Amino acid sequence: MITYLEAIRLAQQKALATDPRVFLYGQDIGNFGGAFKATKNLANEFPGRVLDSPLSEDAIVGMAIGAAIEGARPIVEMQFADFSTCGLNQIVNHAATLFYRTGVPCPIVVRLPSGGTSGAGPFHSQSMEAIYAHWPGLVVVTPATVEDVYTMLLEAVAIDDPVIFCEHKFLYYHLKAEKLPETSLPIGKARIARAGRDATIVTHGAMLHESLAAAAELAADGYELEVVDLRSVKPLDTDTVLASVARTGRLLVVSEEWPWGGVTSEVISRVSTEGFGLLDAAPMRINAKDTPVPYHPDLWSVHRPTASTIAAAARRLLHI
Amino acid sequence: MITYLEAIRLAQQKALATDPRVFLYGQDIGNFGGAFKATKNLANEFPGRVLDSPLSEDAIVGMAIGAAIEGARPIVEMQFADFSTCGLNQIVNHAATLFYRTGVPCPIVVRLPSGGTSGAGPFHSQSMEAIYAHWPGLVVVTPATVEDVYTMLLEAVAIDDPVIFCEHKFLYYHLKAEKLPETSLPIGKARIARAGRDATIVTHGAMLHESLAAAAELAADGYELEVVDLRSVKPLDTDTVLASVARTGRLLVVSEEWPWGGVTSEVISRVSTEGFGLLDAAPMRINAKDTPVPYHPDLWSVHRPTASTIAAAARRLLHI
Amino acid sequence: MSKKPAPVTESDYLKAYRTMLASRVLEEKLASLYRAGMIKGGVFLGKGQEALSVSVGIHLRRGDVFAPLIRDQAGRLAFGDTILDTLRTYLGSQLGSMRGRDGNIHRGRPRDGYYAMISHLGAMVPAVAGALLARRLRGETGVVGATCIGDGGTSTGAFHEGLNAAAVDKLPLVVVVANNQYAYSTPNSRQYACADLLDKAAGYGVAGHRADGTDLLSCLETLRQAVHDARNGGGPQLVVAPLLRLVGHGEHDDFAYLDKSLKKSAVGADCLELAEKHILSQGWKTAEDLAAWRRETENEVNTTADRVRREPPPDPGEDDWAALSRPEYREQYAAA
Amino acid sequence: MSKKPAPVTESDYLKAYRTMLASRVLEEKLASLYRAGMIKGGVFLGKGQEALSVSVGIHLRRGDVFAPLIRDQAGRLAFGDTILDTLRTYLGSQLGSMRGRDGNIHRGRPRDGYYAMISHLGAMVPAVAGALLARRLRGETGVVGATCIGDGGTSTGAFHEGLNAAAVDKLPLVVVVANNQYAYSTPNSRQYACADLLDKAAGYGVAGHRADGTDLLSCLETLRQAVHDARNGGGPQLVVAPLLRLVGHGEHDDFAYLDKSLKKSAVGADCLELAEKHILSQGWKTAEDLAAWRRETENEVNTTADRVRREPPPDPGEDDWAALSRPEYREQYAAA
Ligand SMILES: Cc1ncc(C[n+]2csc(CCOP(=O)(O)OP(=O)(O)O)c2C)c(N)n1
Ligand SMILES: Cc1ncc(C[n+]2csc(CCOP(=O)(O)OP(=O)(O)O)c2C)c(N)n1
Ligand SMILES: [Mg+2]
Ligand SMILES: [Mg+2]
Repeated sequence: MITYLEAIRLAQQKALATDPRVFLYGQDIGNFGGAFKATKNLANEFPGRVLDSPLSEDAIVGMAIGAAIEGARPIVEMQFADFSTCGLNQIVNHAATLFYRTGVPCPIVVRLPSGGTSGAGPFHSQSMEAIYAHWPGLVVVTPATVEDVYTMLLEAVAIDDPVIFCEHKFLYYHLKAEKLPETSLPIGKARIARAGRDATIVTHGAMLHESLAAAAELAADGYELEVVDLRSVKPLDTDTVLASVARTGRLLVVSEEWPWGGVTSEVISRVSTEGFGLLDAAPMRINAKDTPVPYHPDLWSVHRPTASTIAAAARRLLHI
Repeated sequence: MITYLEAIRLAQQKALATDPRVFLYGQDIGNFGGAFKATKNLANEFPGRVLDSPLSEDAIVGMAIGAAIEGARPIVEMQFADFSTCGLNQIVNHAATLFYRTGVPCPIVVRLPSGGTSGAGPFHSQSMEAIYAHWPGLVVVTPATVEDVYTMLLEAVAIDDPVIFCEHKFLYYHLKAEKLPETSLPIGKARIARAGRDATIVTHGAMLHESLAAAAELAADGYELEVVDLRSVKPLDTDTVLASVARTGRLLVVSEEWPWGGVTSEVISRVSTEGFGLLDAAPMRINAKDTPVPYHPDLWSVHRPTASTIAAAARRLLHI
Repeated sequence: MSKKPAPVTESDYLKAYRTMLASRVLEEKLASLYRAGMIKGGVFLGKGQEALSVSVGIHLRRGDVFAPLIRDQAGRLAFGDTILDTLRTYLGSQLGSMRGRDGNIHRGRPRDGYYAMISHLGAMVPAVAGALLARRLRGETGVVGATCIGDGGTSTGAFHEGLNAAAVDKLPLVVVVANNQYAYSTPNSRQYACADLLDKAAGYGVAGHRADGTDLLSCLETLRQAVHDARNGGGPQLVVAPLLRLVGHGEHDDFAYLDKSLKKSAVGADCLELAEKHILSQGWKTAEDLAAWRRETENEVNTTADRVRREPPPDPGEDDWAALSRPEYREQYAAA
Repeated sequence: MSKKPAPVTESDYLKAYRTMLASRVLEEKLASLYRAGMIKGGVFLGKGQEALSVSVGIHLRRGDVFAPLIRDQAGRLAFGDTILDTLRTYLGSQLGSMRGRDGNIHRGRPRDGYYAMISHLGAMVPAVAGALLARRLRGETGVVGATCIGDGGTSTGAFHEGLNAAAVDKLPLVVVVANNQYAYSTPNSRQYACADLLDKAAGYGVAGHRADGTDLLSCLETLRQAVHDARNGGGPQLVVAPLLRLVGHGEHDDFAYLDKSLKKSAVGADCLELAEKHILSQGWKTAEDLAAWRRETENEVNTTADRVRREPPPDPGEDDWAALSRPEYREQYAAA
C-alpha cells in the first residue's frame, strides 16, 4: 500500500529520474530526507540534485526562481506551509509576476505541507491556498487523494507556470492506495468524488474525507449528497461546480482554512454570480474558526470542520 | 482645504500630541517627512518620536510588535503597501496571533499606502486588504474619504488590536475637505454614501468615488443606486449591506483588488448565505483584472474598474 | 560605562547549576511523558545547552525582556518560569498560561517581559529590539533585552534585519547564538560559510563575545559581561557559543545524522557533567549533596506532574474563539 | 585559479568611458523628457554611479547573468541593453521589451541573462544565485552572475539570505554594493552601524573588494578582479564602492536632504568628470575628441527619442491579460 506521503516521494523520484532539469532544494531534504521524509533516499539516488538549503525561505524561493529562468525545474520544499510567509514575497512578487512582465514563464513548484494535525498549533497547521490564489500568476493545487498527489505533482513539474502545491499533512500517513495511476484529470479540473442529487458539497484537501464521511452519514438517512473535490483552487473549475449545483439545487462549501476570502467565499461568490438561478436555497459554508489554530487537541478538533459539523450543516441545508 | 494626505498627517500629529505612547517608525519618515510627506514636519515637532528605520520591513513590524507589548502605540509606515509582503510574516504570524495566544493585545497600526495610480506599475499599486483580512487577528480598514482617513487613523491608534490601515494613494492629493470632523462612525460600521432604491453597490477605497460617479451617471437615466462604503473590510459590516440589499434587491460589489478571494468575493458570499431571499437577481462583482498591475497608463486604466465599467455592469444588473 | 561586572562567585555558580539541573530533570520527565504518549504537541529539548541558556536567564532581572527560543528551558526557569507552568503547558492543562491555545516552547507571559516565541525563527530579534526602543522612549534606562537563536536561525532575514536595526539605534539587546552544529539535520557546512559566526559581529557593528558553551563558568562570565555592557550603553551584544545539542531535534528524532566525531570532540561534552565535576573539584559540594539536589528536583517534578495530570483540559465550549480583543470586532460567519 | 586577470588597458578604459558617457547623456534626456511630462512612470537616475555600474556590465560576457538595479543604466548598456529599448520603455512604446506591462528600471530580457528586477530590494540576490546553481547543475562552468545593490538594500533580509545561501554553495556570484550614502533620504547613519559595509564580507565567508566609486580605473580593476575570481572558483565576491548619488532619489526629489559636506568630500566627485580628466591627462584623447563623442551620443539619443515618440502605445485591447502562460489556466470572472 502506498501512502499519500510516499506518493509525493515517488512523484519526486520519477520527476528526477525522467527530467534532467529537475532538482530539489529545501531545509533538511538531503540525506535526512526531509522533516516528513518526503525526499527520503532521493539525495542518494540522485547525487547533487537534492540539496539542503540554509534556514532561509526567501532565498529558497528566490534561488528556485533564478534557476527556473535558466531552464531548470526546481521543486522546493517549505518545511511547513506556515513558514512560506517568509518566502512569500518572492512567490507573489517575483515568480507570479515574471510571465506577465517579461513573457518568460517561471516553472517552479513550491511544496507546502499544509493543514492541521492534532497538537501542531498556530504555526504548523496553516492552510495557505487562499492567500496564494488571491495574487495573480500562480497555480494553486490541493490534492486530496493518493492518486492526485502523485499525478498532480508530476503535472506541476511539467507545466511552465509556478505551482503552489498544497499537500495536506493530515493525509500523509493514513491515506493509502493500492497503486499509482498513469493518467488523471488535468490540473484545473474538479472531480465528482461522490455522486448525489440532493445537495452539493464543494471541498478540497483533508476536508474531502470529512465531507465524504458526512455524505455517508446522510446517506444512511436516505439523502444523497454530491461531493465535488476541487483538486485545484486556482484555476477553479467553476463549470463542474455549476453543473453539480444545477443537478442538486443546493450548495454547501467546506474548507479547513479561515473564512474571510477563503475558498468557500470564492466558490459561493462564483455560484451566486454565475449560477444564481440554479440555487433552490441559500448556499452555506463551513470553515475553520477565525482564530489561529489552537495547539491543544481538544480545541483543535472544534476549531476545524469535521464530518459531524458538516453533516449538521448539510441537514440544515436540506431542512431535515 | 485639507487633502486626504494632509488628514493622515494631521491625525498622526494629533495622536503624537495627545498620546505619549505614540511613536512613528518607518523608512524616510523622519526629517524627510516620508515618501508622500504624510509625516512632514512631525520629526521636528516631536523630537525623538518619529524615527527613520533601515530598509527592513520585517524589522519595522517586528519592532513595532515588541514596542506594543511594552505599552507603546507605534504607527509604522510601509513606503508602499506592496513592500509589506517583506514584513508580512511579522504581521500575520506575530501581531495577529498575539492576543489569541497570550491574552496580550498588540496595538500597532501599519499604514499601507495602497492601490493604483497612473504609471506606478506592478510593485507600487497593490491593494492588500484581502490578504490581511484572510488571517485572523487583524482589523483591516480602507478609508475612502478625508473625514474617514482622519478619524479612523485616530481610532486605529486608540484601539488595542493591530490595525492594517489601507490608505489609498489615488485619493492623496485630489480628495479635499473643508474641515475635519470630531466624531464619526466607529471602525466596523459601513456608511450609506448615497441612498437609492434600485440596486446596491458595495465598495471601498478609491472605488467609492468611481462607484458614486457611476451612480450619478445612472441617476441621469432615472435609476437610483445605493452606494455602501464598507470603510472597514474586517470586521465587515454585513448588517448594513444586508439592510441595503433588502431595500434594493440587487447587488453589485466593486473592488480595485484582484478577484480571487477578494472583498467582492467575501461580500457576495455573505449576502448569498445570509440574505439569499433578499436578492431579486444574481449578484455581480467587478474587480481589477487577474494580472499584475500594468505600468503603462493606457493599460492601467483598463486594468482597474472605472465609473464607466461600473455603470455598464450596473446597467446589466438592472437589465437596462 | 564600567568595564567589568562583578566576578562570578561560588554561590552564583551553584545557583546556576541548580537551575541547569532542574531544567535537565524536568526535560527528562518531559521526554518520558512524551514516550508515554501523554504530551500534547511536540517536545524539543535543550540537553547540552543548559549552561549557556541558564547564563542568559540568570543575568536578567525583573523589568528586563527575555525571548527564549526552542532550547531554553534552563534560561526560562532562571528568568522566573516555573516547573508547574511548564508541565501544565506540555500536559495540556486548562490552567497553563497559554490556556491550550498555544503551548510548550511557544509559551510565555509577555506582560512579565517573558515573551512567547512564534515558530518563525529570527522573528523575536526585532521584537525584543522594539521592546527596548519603547522602554527608551518612555525614559527607562538600564533595561536589557535578550533573545537566543541557533546557528540555523542566523540564516534568516529576520535575524539580519532585527540585529541591524537594533545596532542602528544602539539598543541594549543581547543576541545569544547557541551554535549547536545542526539546524534540525542540517550541519553547519550547509548553513553558513563564514569561519566563525562571531565574524558576523563586525558586519553589524556590534560587540562580539565568545563563550565555551560546554563550560558553565565561561558562559556565566561571558553573559555577565555582555549583559553588563548592554545595560551600560554598549549597544547590541552578539554572543556566540559553540556546543552540541545532545539529543535529537525533537523527541521524535533519532539523531542518526549526528557526526560521531563531534560527540567525541570538545563541543560534545555535557555541560551539566562538566559543571558537576567543577563543583566537586572545587570542593564546593560533595557528590552526595549533588545527588540530594537531583532527588529533590525529581520529587518536585514528579509530584507536580502527577498533580497537573489531574487538571482538566481546556474546554472548547469555554473558549471565546476571539482573535481580537474587542468583542465588537468579532465576526460572525453564517454556518460556522 | 590564476590570481590576476589581464590589466586594464587604455582601450578598455576608453570603451568604459564611452558607455558611461552614453549612460549620462541618455539619462539627461530622460530627465528632460520627464520634466516635459513625456515619461510614463518614474525616473530614477544613476548620475555619479556610472563608473561602478559600467565596470560590472563590461566584465560580464554573453552567457553570464546580470541583474542590474535602480541606478545601473551604464551597466545595462555595457551588458547589451540599447538606447532604443531604454527609450521605448520610458516613453511607453508598444515596441519596448516589456510591452507596457512593466517598465523603466524594471525592464530586462531574462532569456538573455539580463534579469528584470522586481522593486523589492534584495530580491535579485538569491535569484542570480539560483541561476548560477542551475548552470552548475547543467554542467556549465566559467559562468558568472552579478547583481548590484545599494547601502539601503544591504539591510534587507533578502540580501542576507541570498548572499549566505550563495556562499554555502560557493556560487560564482558578484554582489556590488554602491554605497551612495543615502537610501532615498535615509543617511547611512540610520542604515547600518558597522564601520564599513565591507566588514560584512567576513560574516558571510565571502571575498571582499573595495573600489573607489568615483574612479573609473579603480572600479574597472576591482570588478575585473572580482569577476575573475568568481569565474575561477573563488565563490561569491562582495564589492563595496563608496560614492555619492549626484541627483535626487528620483527626478521628483529635490535632494534637499543632501549633506553639503559630502558633496565637497572625496565621495562627492563626479566619476565622469574624473574619467575625462584622466583621459586628457594621459593624452589618450583631446578635449575635442571627447566633445565629439558627446555630440555623437546626443545625436543618437535625440534621434532615437524622436523616432520612439512616434511609436504607438500598447493597446489594451491587444493585451491578453494573462498572468499564466497556459491559456487553460486563465480564469474567467463573471462581471470583470
Ligand atoms: C523561518 C523558519 N523556517 C523553518 C522552521 C522549522 N524549524 C524549526 S527548528 C529548525 C531548526 C533550527 O535550527 P537552529 O536555528 O540551529 O536551532 P536549534 O534547533 O539547533 O536549536 C527548523 C528548520 C522554522 N521554525 N522557522
Ligand atoms: C523592500 C523594499 N522596501 C522599500 C522600497 C522602496 N525604496 C525604493 S528605492 C529605496 C531606497 C534604496 O536605497 P539604496 O538601497 O541605498 O539604493 P539607492 O537608491 O541609494 O541606489 C527605497 C526605500 C523597496 N524598493 N523595497
Ligand atoms: Mg542549531
Ligand atoms: Mg543608497
